[in-house]
Amino acid sequence: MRPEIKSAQDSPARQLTVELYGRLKDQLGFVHSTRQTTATTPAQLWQELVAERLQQHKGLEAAQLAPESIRPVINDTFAAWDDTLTEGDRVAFLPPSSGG
Amino acid sequence: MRPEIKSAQDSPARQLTVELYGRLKDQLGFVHSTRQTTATTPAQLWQELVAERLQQHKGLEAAQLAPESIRPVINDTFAAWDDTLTEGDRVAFLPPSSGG
Amino acid sequence: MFALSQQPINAQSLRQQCQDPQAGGFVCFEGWVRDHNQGKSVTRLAYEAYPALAKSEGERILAEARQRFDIVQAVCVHRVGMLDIGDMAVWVGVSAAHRDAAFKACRYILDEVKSRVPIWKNESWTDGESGWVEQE
Amino acid sequence: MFALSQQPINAQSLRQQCQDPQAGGFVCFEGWVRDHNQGKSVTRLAYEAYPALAKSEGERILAEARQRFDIVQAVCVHRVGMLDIGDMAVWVGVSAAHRDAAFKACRYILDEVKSRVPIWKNESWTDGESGWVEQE
Repeated sequence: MRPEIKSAQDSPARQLTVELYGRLKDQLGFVHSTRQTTATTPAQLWQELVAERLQQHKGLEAAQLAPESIRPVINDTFAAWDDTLTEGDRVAFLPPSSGG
Repeated sequence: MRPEIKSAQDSPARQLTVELYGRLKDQLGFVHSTRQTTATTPAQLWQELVAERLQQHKGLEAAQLAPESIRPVINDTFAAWDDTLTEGDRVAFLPPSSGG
Repeated sequence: MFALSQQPINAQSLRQQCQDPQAGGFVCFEGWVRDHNQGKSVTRLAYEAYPALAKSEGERILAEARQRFDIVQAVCVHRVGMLDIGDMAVWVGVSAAHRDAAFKACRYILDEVKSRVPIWKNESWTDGESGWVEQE
Repeated sequence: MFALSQQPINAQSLRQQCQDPQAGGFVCFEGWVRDHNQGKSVTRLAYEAYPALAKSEGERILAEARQRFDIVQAVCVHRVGMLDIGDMAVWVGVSAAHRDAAFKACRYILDEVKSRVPIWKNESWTDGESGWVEQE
């Protein structure tokens, strides 16, 4: 029997919590959600969220959701776009700060 | 009869009030005084005050009383060293500010 | 000390946290809600934060300021929730032996807090609309 | 408004003079009496002023600041008489639509007041001596 080797593509779905802040809540249409996803990195997860939203809302432009100015956070810690997501992670996406 | 022409030198003595501030009070040994003087400018008056003081206090050096950092004031207005003094003027000498 | 506050900011008590017999200069900045911004007439605004990260990032900025400048105390509090015109949105206070360090550190903290601490401003305008505002 | 004060400076009431719905930023500087200066241990100090000229020169500096920087209000009060360690010697407050002008104007006013307004500091030291102190 060959050992089971999983690629990101055929990894099973994991359950994650997604939180949005500032304008991203309006743009993606939710604040907080628990979802099943096969995404293994914040980059993949973001791509998935944006793709779903663009399909529903033809008026929205992909440029408004470009990841350049957005920072991913995993479990209250700033993360990199290619960090690994694991079951139960709380993933947040933050637009540029506008405090002060 | 020739009209009487007066030079600064033979002008009659006038009565002035002299006020000192900050370290100049310690250095010249007074705060406020009314005096008769033939000085016709703040420069001449300062020279006179310094000369008197240096004669009394051999320890004092003229350099400590150099006019470079001192500002003359006539009747509550910043003045130039060669402005003209007239009877009854209140003349003040100010060392560099050290507020704040 | 960096903190978020749901309540109006008490500048007097924060100022006291900066007092020290070695301090000869104290600089503070207060950000107030203006009645206009970027050409729009503002009626009120709301600040939302990511609290856990705001706190850690704010403390990191204060530590940087203490490293870079010769200061005695540094404190920053940012308001969250609904604010009216004239309300204080942010307070930064720095005490130091000399004024130059106090001015520079206060400015550094303010600029870094505005750009790095995860807090977002939502303005309400006189036309009845509201929206998220990006940095000017 | 520039003023000399024989009484302790009331920062709260001066701050209120700077408030304005158009102002989004407020910077203030407070100068406090330190327990040491230029290597000497200080017990208290006295400020002496030439009141008429201090007032006019102070107002001139505030007018210059209003011309050079885009500010809303600018206020400065300098204490005179005997002060103890920790007492406030000078207060400068500036409000503006934007923070950059408020910081720059506050610093400008402070620096000019220190160098131009006729006020002199006499320090008392722990060795029992006292003396007039020139600018650092």
